[in-house]
Amino acid sequence: MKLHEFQAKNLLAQYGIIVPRGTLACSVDEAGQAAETFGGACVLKAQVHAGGRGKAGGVALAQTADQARDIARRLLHHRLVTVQTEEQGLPVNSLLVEELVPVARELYLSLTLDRSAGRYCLIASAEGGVDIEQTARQAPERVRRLNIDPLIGLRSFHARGIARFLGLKGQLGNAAVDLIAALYRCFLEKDASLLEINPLVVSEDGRLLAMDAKVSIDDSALFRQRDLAGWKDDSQYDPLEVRAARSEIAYIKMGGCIGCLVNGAGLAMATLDMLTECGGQPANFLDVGGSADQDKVVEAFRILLEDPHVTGVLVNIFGGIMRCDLIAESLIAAATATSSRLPIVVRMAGARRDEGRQLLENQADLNIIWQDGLAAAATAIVQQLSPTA
Amino acid sequence: MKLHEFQAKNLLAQYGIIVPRGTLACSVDEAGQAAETFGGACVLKAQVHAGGRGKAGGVALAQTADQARDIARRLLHHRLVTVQTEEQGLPVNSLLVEELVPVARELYLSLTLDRSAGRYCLIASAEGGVDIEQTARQAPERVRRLNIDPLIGLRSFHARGIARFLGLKGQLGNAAVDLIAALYRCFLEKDASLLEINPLVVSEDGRLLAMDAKVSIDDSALFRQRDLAGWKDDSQYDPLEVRAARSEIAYIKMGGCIGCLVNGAGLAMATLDMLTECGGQPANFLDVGGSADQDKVVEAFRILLEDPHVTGVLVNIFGGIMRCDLIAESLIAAATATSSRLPIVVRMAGARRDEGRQLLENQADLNIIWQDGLAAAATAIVQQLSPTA
Amino acid sequence: MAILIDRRSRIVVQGLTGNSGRRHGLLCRDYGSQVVAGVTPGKGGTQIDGIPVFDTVAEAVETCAADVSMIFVPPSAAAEAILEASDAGIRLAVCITEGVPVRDMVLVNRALANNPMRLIGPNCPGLITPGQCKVGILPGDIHRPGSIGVVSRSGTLTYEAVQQLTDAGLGQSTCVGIGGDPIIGSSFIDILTLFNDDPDTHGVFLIGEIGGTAEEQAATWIRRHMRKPVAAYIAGMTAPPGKRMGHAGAIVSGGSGRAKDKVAALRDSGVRVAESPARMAAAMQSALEAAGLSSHDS
Amino acid sequence: MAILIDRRSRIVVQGLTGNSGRRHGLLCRDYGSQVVAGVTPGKGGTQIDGIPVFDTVAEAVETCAADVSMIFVPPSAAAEAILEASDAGIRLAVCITEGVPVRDMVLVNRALANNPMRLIGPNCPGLITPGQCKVGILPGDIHRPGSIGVVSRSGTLTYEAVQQLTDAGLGQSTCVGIGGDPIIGSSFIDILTLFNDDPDTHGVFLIGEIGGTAEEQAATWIRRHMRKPVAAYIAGMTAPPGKRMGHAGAIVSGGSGRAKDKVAALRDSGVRVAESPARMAAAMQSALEAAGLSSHDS
Repeated sequence: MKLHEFQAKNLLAQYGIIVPRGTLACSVDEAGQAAETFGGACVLKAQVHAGGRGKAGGVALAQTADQARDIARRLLHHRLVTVQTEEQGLPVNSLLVEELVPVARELYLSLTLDRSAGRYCLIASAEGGVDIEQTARQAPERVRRLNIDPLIGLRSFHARGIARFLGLKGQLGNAAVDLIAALYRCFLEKDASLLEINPLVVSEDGRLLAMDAKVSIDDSALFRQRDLAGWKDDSQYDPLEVRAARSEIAYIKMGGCIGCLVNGAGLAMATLDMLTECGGQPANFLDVGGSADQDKVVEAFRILLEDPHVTGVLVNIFGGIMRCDLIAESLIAAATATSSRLPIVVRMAGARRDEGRQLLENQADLNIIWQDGLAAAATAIVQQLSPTA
Repeated sequence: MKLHEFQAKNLLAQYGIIVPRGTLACSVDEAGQAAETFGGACVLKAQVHAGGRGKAGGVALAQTADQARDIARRLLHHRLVTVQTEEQGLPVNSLLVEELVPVARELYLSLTLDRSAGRYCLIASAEGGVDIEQTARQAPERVRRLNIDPLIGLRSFHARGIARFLGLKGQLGNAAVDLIAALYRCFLEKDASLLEINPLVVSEDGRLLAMDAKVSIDDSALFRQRDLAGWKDDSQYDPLEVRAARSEIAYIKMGGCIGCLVNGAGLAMATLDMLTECGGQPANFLDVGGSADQDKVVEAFRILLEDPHVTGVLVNIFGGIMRCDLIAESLIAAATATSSRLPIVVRMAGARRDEGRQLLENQADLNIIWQDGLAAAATAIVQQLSPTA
Repeated sequence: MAILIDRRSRIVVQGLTGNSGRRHGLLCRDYGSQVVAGVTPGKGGTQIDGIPVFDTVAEAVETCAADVSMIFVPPSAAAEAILEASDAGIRLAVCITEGVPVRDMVLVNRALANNPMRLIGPNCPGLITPGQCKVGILPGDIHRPGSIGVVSRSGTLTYEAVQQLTDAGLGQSTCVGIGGDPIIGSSFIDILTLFNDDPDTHGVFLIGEIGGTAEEQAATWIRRHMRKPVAAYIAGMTAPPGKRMGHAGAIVSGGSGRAKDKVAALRDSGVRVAESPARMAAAMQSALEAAGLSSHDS
Repeated sequence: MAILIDRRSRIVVQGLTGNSGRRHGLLCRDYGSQVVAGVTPGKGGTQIDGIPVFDTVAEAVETCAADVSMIFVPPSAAAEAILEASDAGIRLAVCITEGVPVRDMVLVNRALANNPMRLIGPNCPGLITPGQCKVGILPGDIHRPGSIGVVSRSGTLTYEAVQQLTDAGLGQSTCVGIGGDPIIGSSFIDILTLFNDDPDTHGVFLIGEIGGTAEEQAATWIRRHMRKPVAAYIAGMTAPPGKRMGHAGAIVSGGSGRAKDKVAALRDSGVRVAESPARMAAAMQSALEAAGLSSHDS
């Protein structure tokens, strides 16, 4: 789960990390008022769940409150398209209005998981404000990675080594040691999966500030991070993804016209691959999960059909925990309930496949086409939808 | 550093462990008033730093407030001698007056260090209220020891295993799991070196209570346990030991007549052994430590002479960090300052031994006898003090 | 022979009294596995369809000589369940639970270093030695005893592969679902090592997916150490970057974890990689033939 | 040869800028040790009498190729200093600091399991290979190169023993003060193992004291493994039970840790135990003679 920049900075500030003074503005008036508290000179930052805001015009400087209002008028309640968003962009519902901090140096600092090592990992670079992966590719010696032993934790000596690598000495070095300790404490206590400060800046007046901050929380830990779970901003997600998540259905919109309903994440990915190979364009990734009951399958089907681009459906079920006959019943219920007349190619294998097939073939009034193999099913739905069909 | 029972119980109660209701009484009146709050029926427990209070009469039951007053009169401001105290006993400055709790079962639970394993260790037994070491000798299968991996900590599953070993099931089992978790948290957070509940009782009304509690805090950790450090009760220590501790001198009164002043704990023990082998009786163990300056040596010498039993002094110094000439100067200053005319046998070796000897031999007016070897020095002081000398 | 489990394995189910634990505990027993005990704190002394339930794993080990644990507990209790299994002397723990917090697994991962217990999962379908023993939620009836080892990060996609193998006459020695989480107990390499040393495994089918670099590491290991033919399929060629595809670990991020890189690494190591999920068995047959082995069980 | 340190050892002093660190750092250098660096957070870039000071041990290792650390930091910082040394790739850390909290050492002890760094101490005088290298606070001038290994929980009592050995013509290969705390990095057995394998050590003198069971464990090990004569002295025959005799670890409690039990265990293992601290060298000579070895250096 991603946090907005203003949420991330609130969190960091709770741990004693210095962030620029700022106010959240949800209207042009609020933006203007916030700018006035800084004497007019401020930066306005669109709060969306995507990077690349700067180049996309989502971060803008104002010298006066009126300029701030103009910028707010341009950004608020519009959608911002950046290199990291889908083409329709993300809605800008609020702006973070911050004081201007004259910057002497820009650095990079983050904590995340090193999957290979099975440990958390601190990443630091004296090249801040740019993409860390790019720095790692172009100048790997400028990036320091430090894996953290959970027995020992991230200690002052580690932090001192990092401060030195960043060229921070004396008071700034001490500030960096404190900041790194706070960052690690925050990371652990909040079950973060990413905590990135980019850029971490040395201001001209010699302070160390988190100028931008990106925080993601481990979805699996939200049950014990209820406060943070409440910070989720559904406006930043596709409404169908939000709806699916409520039913614990993994759904991702893909842009094509073939709706997919699969059980299992791996099989669902493989189904998309298969469809693409056959010349089809999947409308979505959809994994109903391993223990889907009828309600869940019906809801999955409804979600899939809510996508206006969907002109046909491919169902691929491998019955293991799930029984094919029950899935078939659910599909019939869903197709009936939605009055869908779209072609539905169904491929099922595993537990009670034959019973499932029987049930489906009894439904002559629904446009259900049975196929035995994965390739045949993918081919069938593509053919159904092709202009020459 | 030992805590009194009432302090230990306060601490446990802070962690949610149930203890009998009780009040500390420092006077006969307070004891009577406390008894009245329990309707007269209560137990009065002398607060001294020693076990074996029960058999020594330091724990007594009262049925009425008047009886409580009588008991308080007998105990308060007297010294209590138990099997664990020196023969002069310890002063009883306060009584813990507690409600009577009808007991169904008595158990044993403690946390301490397993030196061999280098880990903390939980010890449990269904035989409570008796000496655990005796149980361990006589019926080792009735004692369970559990070493704790600091990475993993003491977990619920450990606690459940212990509860089962103690025969605590259902609600009592759950209470035991909670209590063990609280005990471990307390142990770690307070830098305890011993945390013993003996007996841990199941009351007739089905509660799990710490009926008696013994807590020691790691002396080396008192710098970060300042609150607890303030709980130290100097009245329970020999005044000379208290005074020595203030100067970071390790001093233990032994009862004999030969005062000993040594640098280094091992050498000091060896000196006592040597003296005893030669028929002498050491008055004390005294280690001035490795970096003793003149003030410290003078203070050590004064402390040693404060013991009225001391009729002669053995000084054994191996100069390593310490220089013998400086020690000699300190000794001369100390002997002069205290106007001591007691015989002082000095043995020195190591750094600047000859210079030290020279200094001492120049002090004809002090009763200082130089000896070269450890055996010779011990023999010399014993001879000086023997009736036939 | 087989790896990890066989008909002698004695299974304790942590969480046997829960819905899934009960259901799959009994299904495993129906398959022929020796399900000797269950563990649910507070339910000790009860039983589930004749299987005794204990309060702690230690009791199940003492009383029933359990050596394998199948874990079906809520995500918040999974890490402790794994540590308990290890503490009780369990040899192999299989954690089916999905949604275990990463922080908990970082600790478990550290605790299991230099520890004799092997962990499979979490967020995995478990494993099966066809005809002998099943520990997990895999459908038993699609499997046939044979000589192909299967190792996979996925669930139903593995069943798809197994069905294809079985249909092609290729039985399985053991099939292991290692799990779809970012931190798992046993890696591809751990399981490949076991298959490499198992005389009854003649070839291995590996099912990977986007996210992480476990497949690339496996490829390196295969090049250096693997003495048996390996075929593979990697799911997620068409997955968009930055999206978590169902599994917690299935995400392409920052140019890392892409399917095409995994495919390339495996091919560089001589692994036959199926182009399509419909051709997994074919890839396995091709790998066996290239190694001069029969492409179906004798 | 010798154990642990020799003239090639390159020493970094953690806490070089403190009073004790400075004093003993320079004394070690005067003795001939290569004291190549100091570490004090915040003092990086300065120097002490020509010895460069760094902010971290890692820098001292990188810049000066330090491989041994001598730790003179306050008790509250000792555990972290030890962990830092380990993290920086130091081979041998010698922690002189007295008064390290036990809880900190429980963690350090766990962290150093399966870790290549060896720790001596804390609360120890350090070690010396006479004529080559001294790391610690031992007085150099009483030592003579030779073939007796010395291992001790004590400080000045060790000097007493060494003086006797030197006076008796018995030089020392290496003398190691392992420290007087309840939890220490290297045990008697660790050091005895090294002496056992060191061709230049012909016999070992062991100095124990009351508290714990390290001497009893050493006795068992000696009986099973030691190929060289061992003599010993145990301090505290007359120590009263329940009293902490100066060292944090020197306490007889609950019938455990008594000197007489330690003496008996060592004697049962064939160790010559000196009756009196005045006869430590004599016991060593007797042990050497019983083993058919010369009772003084050639």
